[in-house]
Amino acid sequence: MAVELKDNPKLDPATGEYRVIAPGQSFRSVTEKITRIVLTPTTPLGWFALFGVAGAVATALLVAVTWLFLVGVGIWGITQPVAWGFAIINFVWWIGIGHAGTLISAILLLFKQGWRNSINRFAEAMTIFAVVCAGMFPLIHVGRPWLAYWMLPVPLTMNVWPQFRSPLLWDVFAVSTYAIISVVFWYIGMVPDFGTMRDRAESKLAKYAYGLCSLGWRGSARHWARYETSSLLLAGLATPLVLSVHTVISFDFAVAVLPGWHTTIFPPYFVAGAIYSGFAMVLTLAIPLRKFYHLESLVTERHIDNMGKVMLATGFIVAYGYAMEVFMAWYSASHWEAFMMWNRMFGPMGWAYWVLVTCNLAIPLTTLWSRKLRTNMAFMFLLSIVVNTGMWFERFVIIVTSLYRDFLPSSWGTYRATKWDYMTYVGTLGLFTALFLLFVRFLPMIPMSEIRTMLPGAKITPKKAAEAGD
Amino acid sequence: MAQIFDRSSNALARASLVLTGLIVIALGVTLNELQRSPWVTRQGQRPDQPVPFSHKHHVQGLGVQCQYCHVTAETSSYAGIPPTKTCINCHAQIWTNAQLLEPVRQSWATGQSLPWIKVHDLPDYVYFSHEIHVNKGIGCASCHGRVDQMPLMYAQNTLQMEWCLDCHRNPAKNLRPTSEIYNMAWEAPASDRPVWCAVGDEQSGLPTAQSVNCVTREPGVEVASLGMPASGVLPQAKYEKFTSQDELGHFLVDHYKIRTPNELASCEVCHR
Amino acid sequence: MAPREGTYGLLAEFDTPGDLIRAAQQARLDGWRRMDCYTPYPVEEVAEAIGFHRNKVPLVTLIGGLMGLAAMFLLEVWISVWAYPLNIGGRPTYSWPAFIVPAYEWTILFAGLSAAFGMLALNGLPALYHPLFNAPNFCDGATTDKFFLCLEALDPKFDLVEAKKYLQSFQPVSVVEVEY
Amino acid sequence: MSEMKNNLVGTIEPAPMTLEQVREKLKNVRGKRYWRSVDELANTPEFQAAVEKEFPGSPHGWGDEVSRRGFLKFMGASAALAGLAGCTKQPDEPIYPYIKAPEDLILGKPMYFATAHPFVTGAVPLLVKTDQFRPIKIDGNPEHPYNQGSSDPFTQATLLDLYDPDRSQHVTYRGENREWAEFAVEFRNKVISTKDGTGIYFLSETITSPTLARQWKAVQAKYPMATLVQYDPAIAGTALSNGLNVQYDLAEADVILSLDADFLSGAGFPGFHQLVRQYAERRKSPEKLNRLYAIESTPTTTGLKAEHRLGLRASEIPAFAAELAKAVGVEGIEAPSYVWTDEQKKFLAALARDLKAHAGKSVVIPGLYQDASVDALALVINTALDSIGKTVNVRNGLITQSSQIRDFKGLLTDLNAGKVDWLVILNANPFYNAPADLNFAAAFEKAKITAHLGSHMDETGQNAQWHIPAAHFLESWSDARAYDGTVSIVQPMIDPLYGGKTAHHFFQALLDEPGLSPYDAVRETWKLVIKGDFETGWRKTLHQGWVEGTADLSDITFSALQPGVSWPAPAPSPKDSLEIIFRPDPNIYDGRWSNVGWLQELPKPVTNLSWDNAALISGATLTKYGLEEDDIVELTVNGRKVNAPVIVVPGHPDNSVTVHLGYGRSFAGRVGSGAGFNAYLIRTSDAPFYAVGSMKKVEGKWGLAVTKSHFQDHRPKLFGGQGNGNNSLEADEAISERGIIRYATLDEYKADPGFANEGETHSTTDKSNTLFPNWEYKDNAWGMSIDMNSCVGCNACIIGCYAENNIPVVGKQQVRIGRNMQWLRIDTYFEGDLAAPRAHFQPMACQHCENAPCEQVCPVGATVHTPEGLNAMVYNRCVGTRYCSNNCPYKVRRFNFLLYSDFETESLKLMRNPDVTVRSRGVMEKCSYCLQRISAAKIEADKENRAIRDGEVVTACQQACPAQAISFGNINDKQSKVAKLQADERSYQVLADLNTRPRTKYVAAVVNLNPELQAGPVEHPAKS
Repeated sequence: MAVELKDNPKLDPATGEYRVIAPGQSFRSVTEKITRIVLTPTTPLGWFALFGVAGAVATALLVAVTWLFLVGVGIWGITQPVAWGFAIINFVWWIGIGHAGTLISAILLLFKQGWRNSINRFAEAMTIFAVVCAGMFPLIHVGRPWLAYWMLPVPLTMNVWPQFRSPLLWDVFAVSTYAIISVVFWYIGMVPDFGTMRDRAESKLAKYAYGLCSLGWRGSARHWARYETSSLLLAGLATPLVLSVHTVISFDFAVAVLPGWHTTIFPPYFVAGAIYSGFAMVLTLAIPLRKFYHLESLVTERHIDNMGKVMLATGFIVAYGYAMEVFMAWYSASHWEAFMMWNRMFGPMGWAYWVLVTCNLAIPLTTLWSRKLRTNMAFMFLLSIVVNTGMWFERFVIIVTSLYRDFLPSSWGTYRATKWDYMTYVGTLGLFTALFLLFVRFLPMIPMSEIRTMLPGAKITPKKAAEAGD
Repeated sequence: MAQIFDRSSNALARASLVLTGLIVIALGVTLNELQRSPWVTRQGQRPDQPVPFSHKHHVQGLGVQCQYCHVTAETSSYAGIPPTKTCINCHAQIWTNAQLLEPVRQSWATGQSLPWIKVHDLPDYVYFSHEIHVNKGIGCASCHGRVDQMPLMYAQNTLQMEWCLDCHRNPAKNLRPTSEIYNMAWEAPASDRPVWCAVGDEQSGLPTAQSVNCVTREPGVEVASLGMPASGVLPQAKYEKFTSQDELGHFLVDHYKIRTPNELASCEVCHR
Repeated sequence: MAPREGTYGLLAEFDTPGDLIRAAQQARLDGWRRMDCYTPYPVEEVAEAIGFHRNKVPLVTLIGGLMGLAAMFLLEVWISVWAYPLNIGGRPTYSWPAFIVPAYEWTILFAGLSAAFGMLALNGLPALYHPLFNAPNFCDGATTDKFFLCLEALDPKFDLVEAKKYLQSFQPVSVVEVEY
Repeated sequence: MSEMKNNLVGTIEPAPMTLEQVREKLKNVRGKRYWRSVDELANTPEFQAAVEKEFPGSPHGWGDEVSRRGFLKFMGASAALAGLAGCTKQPDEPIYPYIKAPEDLILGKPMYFATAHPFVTGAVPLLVKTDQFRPIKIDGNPEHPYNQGSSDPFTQATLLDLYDPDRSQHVTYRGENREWAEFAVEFRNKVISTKDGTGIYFLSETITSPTLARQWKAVQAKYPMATLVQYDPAIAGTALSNGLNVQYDLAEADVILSLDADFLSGAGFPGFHQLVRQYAERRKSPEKLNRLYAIESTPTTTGLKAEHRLGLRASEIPAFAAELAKAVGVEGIEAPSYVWTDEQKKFLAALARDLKAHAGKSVVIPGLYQDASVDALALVINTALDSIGKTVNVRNGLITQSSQIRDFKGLLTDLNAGKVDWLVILNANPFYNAPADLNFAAAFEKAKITAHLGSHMDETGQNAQWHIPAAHFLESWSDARAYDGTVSIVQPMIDPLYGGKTAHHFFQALLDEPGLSPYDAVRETWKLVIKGDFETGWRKTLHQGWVEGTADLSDITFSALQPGVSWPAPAPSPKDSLEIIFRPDPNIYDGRWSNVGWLQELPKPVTNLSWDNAALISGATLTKYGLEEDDIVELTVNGRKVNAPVIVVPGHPDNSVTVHLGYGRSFAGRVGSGAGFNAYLIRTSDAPFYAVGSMKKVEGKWGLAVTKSHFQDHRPKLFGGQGNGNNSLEADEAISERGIIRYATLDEYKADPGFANEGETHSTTDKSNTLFPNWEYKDNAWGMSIDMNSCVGCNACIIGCYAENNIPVVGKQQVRIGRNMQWLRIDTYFEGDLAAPRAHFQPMACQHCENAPCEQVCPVGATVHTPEGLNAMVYNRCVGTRYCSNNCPYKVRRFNFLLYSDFETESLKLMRNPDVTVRSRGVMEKCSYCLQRISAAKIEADKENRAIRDGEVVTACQQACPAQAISFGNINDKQSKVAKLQADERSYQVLADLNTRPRTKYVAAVVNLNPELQAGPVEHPAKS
């Protein structure tokens, strides 16, 4: 530590912590740095290359979904008794990922965690794109997707309405609300920056485009005041919302009678898991980004470090969840539970359980203690991938290994995914990446107005203020 | 350079916001109307039939009874489309060489069915039974309209689920004495058009028509019962007078043993 | 509204938020009311300096939230109890515990939308055209690193010459006249 | 569903085309136009091919079929989406009225006609439901004394056989279409020219029709040299085919011994319907329990139902029978010397004691597929036990006495000697199923002219010069004898779909009035028998379904029954030699039904194998040969080889392999061709039932479709297991842990009659201990009761359900991944050591839970409860989230993952039950308690303003069940049969502790063990 202090300018001598923003940044330099990425007329080749790949993969999704609509969900591996497969796994996984964005932008805002400012914009973007990917699945996984609108309370000539006792219907409302609020929050957050872009843009088109988006923002003090209240309120609303969304999704399982689903620990355990995987995904995105666009001064080791800490914490909550399931299997003295747990660990699909234990607990919860590793970019990047994998398998274990051996041994079966399952899943990854690339190309990926508040220039020396007082 | 947008843009911006809202609403309204429109339901449309058969002429003009052609209405779920023979019965004698009837004679000669187009066409997953409706006091006209006034056949009603439910949830408003089922001109009772009904002693196990008797003229010295042969008429004392569909409807619901709205609106009643 | 003519106000430019706040506070002490400050990021003290303390956004949000709650819960009850009561797995038609979740979601949805759009409406946005954008130095600075104080012509105390002098007294970077 | 409106015609030759090209074609069209052009496109062969390539189909029969119909699934989607665009706007639908309406036809109301299913082991009297004169449901004739309304899988499935789209449709000569008349004339003239019929040979299936027999006699009289050979691979060489007809009356039998007799598992055993009914009747109440012993060479439902079962290799059974005869005190019996294990000795002793103890009230039933000595020994034992005339009657044969194998060999000799001018094959398929050693194909070449009458252009039809399509029994007049001798008139329900002919036509063609129709011929026959005015009597006969006074077959005395005569039982084959046992398939019998999708897809009893046959072996044998399940082995019987997949069957004797006949067809049709392997290839005329052979592993896996997982229980004690891998994991769970199967021994039952519900808390849930008050069901409350003691797991109910509810066949590939659509399945659990298990059969369909978990989770309310407590599934509301299935503890819901229902094949449309929606793709379905039948009854009752009577509503499964194990009715009516049964203290609900409150209750079994043989600890009813 002491050693670091001497030779490491990145550390803040006052706290010994990494700095949130590297020294020597001014309002203008920050603004330049961020706007240049977007306003530069020349797009880096790397961007095109990556976008090409992502686009191609996204097309696979298009093909898979077209075929799905034409032939039916039978092209997937789902069967009796495992009637839910990849589609729902991916749905839960993506929604989970989305949560970190909202958490960073909303909850950390409420907790006045200044360091969040540099990462919350693209964390939110990530949320939205994740929700896009997630929201797709409930629609396409139904047997007759062209009738999915029956899940909305609209007056039809049938006089029949949705059935509000079904957790799936709760999902419809939770996820749609989540999507809408996230987009609004994201956009409102960008309005002042659109103003900046408008004023910095050279090309007429850009001026118009950003001008329209900025709604004519001019930074009036009164506007700022209302703006701040509104952001706080949105944050205050988004927080219970984000908690409720994964809670509701956990209800899909917790409300069912199935052993392995029917458990009260799901809500907290799902939410924690969501944040866990979400932060992992933020890292997956942030680490290459800061490198590629030379944003090390704005997205510093401090951010990576903190996110590592959050992951450590949520990781332990998840661990607690797993532990509780095992404990309850024994303590409840319910044969259903006991068998479910045995089957999960040692049944024909036990391997999946051990994959998730390795990826979610064994690796991260042992390594994340060390700050050296937490601030080692390469390691954290790999770790984030590992955790995302682990969290995907968590959902696989919950859904598949609970379903394939349930109450009546006579109806036990198995599950094998088809190429269409994989295409659909990988396809969403492509879609996500493509959307994200578009975002970094055309929108300010770091909230300038918020960064400014953290610059030394923003300090108002009390002395001067006092003078003004009299 | 300064200003990017012209003065008018503020007004424009606000206007466009309002407009968007309006468009969304308009869209909703349109769709809602569309799903009930004749374009979807075929309500009131007269498809081209092989023969321009006129119910008006046959029923009103010649007084042919419904059952003469639709034989199984009372005994089966399916009311029955008359075989060519039914046409020929008369048209072997009259209009024997009318051009209009050529297809009928063709059919009779060749043994090829007349390809009528269904006017009242329910989806295949809907199981409608004429017999139970007809036996429980729903008149032909209640669903098919004044067929006796239709030169060319068309659907009077939408036949959409909401329309069915409308009655299944409150049958009283459409019930009529079983004796009046085929009476196209039947109108709900009113103070100037009362109906008298009486209930027989033995009700259960008897077909509805025999357990309840209704007449449209004061039952007294000379009774004109439309329901049953005069012999079956019950003592005058037992008759109750009704002057509104509501009263009559509820009386009939009770004595025709119509199932409760809850039962009638249950899914399995029509879908299997 | 018919486009106004003439002077909108005087715009003074400062380099630091501190200077702006001092100026603003002073101006308010001196009885100026129709004025506004422009900063590239939220500076609470500025709003206070010009005496803007409370706003209606929270109220709007509350109303919105309550509307959402009521709307959804009533819809659910109407549908399940009145519109088409069905025996769903032996559960009572009025299964209120199940109805809570969608109602909860709509509370947040409506509240959130009110918070966002209420704020914009109260701010009178969108306002793509604004006289201030005529000021040559405004666009470059106001959204980047400059801090502005604007005395508006509508203020009864406003007199072009006086006001200009008055603003000069705060040693701003510049003072410019803004046309409508 | 709107897809139902779509018709596509014809199947076109596929030509290559990639999906890219398809997309290319569709590039510039959008919205409704897009879907329309998809339709058009879907008609093009290229497209079909493309879909076929993309679609995950199987390499086998129906799998290909499904993928061939892939483009139809496409259609499904497109049509549905087009429908969406127009808010389910319907296209114009035409109505085609009659020209002259038939008498007494009420459109929309079914009509019922009595007839009979002529079957080689005895006809099954039927009452057939027709809609507009289309047969749509086959059931037993409830009036008939023999089967009293019950039926069996074969009989039920003959309906699909009638509408099989692959039936041959033209008279052909060397492949060209001809007319029947041409053949008839040529045939007749030729025969006349022979004067005495020299060189005229008939090879026929077993003749069971008295009229046909009469006609043949007439032919013989006219042409003495004409020869008739009967050959039925399934019964050739059995006592049955030798004309011996011993009948058993189980109603009075306290102790029953089956010597390899599989009399409980299907119509393959003569008298099945009656035997099951009598057996099951005695199982209904513990007071009059009978006791069943089974000694069998391959596990069957009979053996698994038995109180005590002894698995012996087929060749050991005659010797064991001899030992038994000695043990019960028959003099002069010589048993071949053989080393019996202590267990076997113990069994023998106890068995003999028990039989003697119940002399006069016991039955010994010999197996159809055993050595002749077993039949004789059984008779001797029955005589010794003084059962003859009481529980055993020896009667005249059902069928003309002949030794089919001997006759068939004779035919081959004549063929090879070139004596055969005309070989006319009547409904037989020797090319496929003749004994392998006789080399029929070669001999066949030597016949000058060959003609084949058959329902399909099968292996024989391919080779015969003439092929004449055969009429289905529902298409033609005939008559047939039931097991008890009663003659039923086989009357047609429908005109021959493809102008089919019957054997009657052939024989009649040679007689004086060649034109005489089978109808007249049949009347001829019975003119003499029917008393009184013939027309009245005839009408009565047709109406009731049988000819009065034909029941009593005079008893005959079997001279050989004198005690003291010795019966040489052959010596068993060496213990370590491998025996191969041949049995007709429980589903498709000798192969005649291999193109019937229902039977192919039906999981076979005991093995739960569908779409294939396999080499059934014991676990020990599997290990001995170092095999794994689904491995392919080469079976060899003196030089002849066939490759077969292996599968382990609990309780199978070691060193013994069972193979089922009837598979490996090459010209069965779209369903049957290519399924399974042809066991006839190693079956020889001298050893038709079992032979010594060898087995060796060959490369590859077969890919069997088994509908039930079977794992061994290797769990350590800690996790509730036995540790040893001897038990079935499923059974250990179901019986000892989960209380899904509950039963007791007679003693336990006497000690604690309420054993089935001990510790049960929820079965009587009241308002006090549930969050939500229970819903009230005032008027009718439908419920079902299933007697686990009676159910013999014969599968009749499943096929009945298929026919009643328009259930689609999905194909092997889909079954393999667990997507079979049967609404009703029979769960089989093997309890205890898998080497000698006790099995439990549990019919499992929707339980119609009052607190249905499925309903609560459906987001669109597509599955709801009706006021009468049915768990209704509203197909047209279903969007297909499949959540209900996930949340169903019984996993009885079935999902249309693809467009399974065939909306294309015209002949199948004729078969559908018009009262049940044909489900389309993306829709959940399940047992509805035959809602359509309930509705019909309700309408009738409401018209008469009365309550529905008990027994007025009968579900399809209940109707088919030969054991009468299923009861259905209104549980609110305390007098109803079902209410009484549900009130029985042995009645329990499966998974009652979930408080789903199922409407279906099971009556726990009680087994009547022989105290001497209380082998192994018998599991006690489970704690829940």
